[in-house]
Amino acid sequence: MVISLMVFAHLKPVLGAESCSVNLPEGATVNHLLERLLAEYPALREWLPSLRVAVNCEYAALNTVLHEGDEVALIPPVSGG
Amino acid sequence: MVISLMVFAHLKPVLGAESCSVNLPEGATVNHLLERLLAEYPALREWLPSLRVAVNCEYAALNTVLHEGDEVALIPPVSGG
Amino acid sequence: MRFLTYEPLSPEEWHREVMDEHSGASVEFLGVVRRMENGAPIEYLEYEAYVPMAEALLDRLIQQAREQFGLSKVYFRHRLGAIRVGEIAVIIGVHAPHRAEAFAGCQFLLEALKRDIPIWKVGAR
Amino acid sequence: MRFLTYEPLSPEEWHREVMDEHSGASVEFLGVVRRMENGAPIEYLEYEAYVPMAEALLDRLIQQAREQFGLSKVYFRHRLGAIRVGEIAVIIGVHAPHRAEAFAGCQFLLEALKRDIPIWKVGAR
Repeated sequence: MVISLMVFAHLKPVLGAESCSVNLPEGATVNHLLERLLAEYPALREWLPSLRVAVNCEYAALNTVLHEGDEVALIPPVSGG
Repeated sequence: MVISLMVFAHLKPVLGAESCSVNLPEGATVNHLLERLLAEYPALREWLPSLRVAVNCEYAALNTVLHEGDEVALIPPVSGG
Repeated sequence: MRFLTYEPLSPEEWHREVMDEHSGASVEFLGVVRRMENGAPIEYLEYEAYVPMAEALLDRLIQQAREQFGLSKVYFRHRLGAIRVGEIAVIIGVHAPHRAEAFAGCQFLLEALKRDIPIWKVGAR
Repeated sequence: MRFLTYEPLSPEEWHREVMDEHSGASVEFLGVVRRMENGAPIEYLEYEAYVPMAEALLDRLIQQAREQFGLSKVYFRHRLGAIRVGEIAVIIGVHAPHRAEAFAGCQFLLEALKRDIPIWKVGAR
């Protein structure tokens, strides 16, 4: 299945893009996606402790199962206001 | 000595006036004044637990010594805002 | 009278105040007369004050709040006399470097008003 | 966009909101860009957001604040893009029956913004 990945703020240079498509096996979770991304972008590791992940505009747990077409966003610490 | 006494809000009907002069012996304290007023206006007693006294626009303790010309105010619970 | 007035209050004067460049937070409180007072509908609330004492205490209180919370500006107005439902009885506005001091400073002034400043609701009609 | 905008913010729209007759307290917070950012003078701060998620979270958050604090009105605007020193980045205004709920509701929204809403300062110049 294919999910779309979005990246914001200070994470953009880490992944070198604002968004991309990622091919994952059926049943893959948020955690599987992060492992895949860490293998490809080792610099992402230092962001992990403060990183949150949103699936379809909702914060999601690591064990959330992804589905075809999901919009997944990597959310670094927010700083609005 | 003579002090001037001011009364506010719901205390006005208790004393029947907004202000008056009170003659006190030299060395009289706020407490002496209150005793004098209680003797004259027994209805003041129910206000005592919540009453504060100001001398010359400052909240004052019961043992504050009064002086000729002092402006003393009886301050019932405030309710501004 | 600097802080008390018998005239209608509007926050416009406060809204025109420019913020200091080191202040990032502005907090404003408006207290407005409500329709229901002690369970019954009213048209007006009436306030009186021991004016010289209230003014002197407010002056000192505002100085204290400025120092304690690092407020760069403070606006404080309380109306006296008859105030109609929906009209403003009190305005407290503050500017501060950060949000925490701005909220704390504004609430400090409001709580001190409610506790210590000789102003009274003396009637409703 | 209901809560986010790339246009300059002004609290005037909020100031024109009439208060419900059962509300006696209005609290407004303005967050303004300060001259010093991380110890250095700046001219602008730049903000970006994950707009659809921020809008959805804000909508739910404001509903929650209305219920939890009994707020009769809530106004929330956050500006995105380049914001000059002295300009407003965020406005949060609330009306409530009493002062405690008004302050608590406004601060609840502000703290939730700072913690959860996907908006970022992405640069200063």
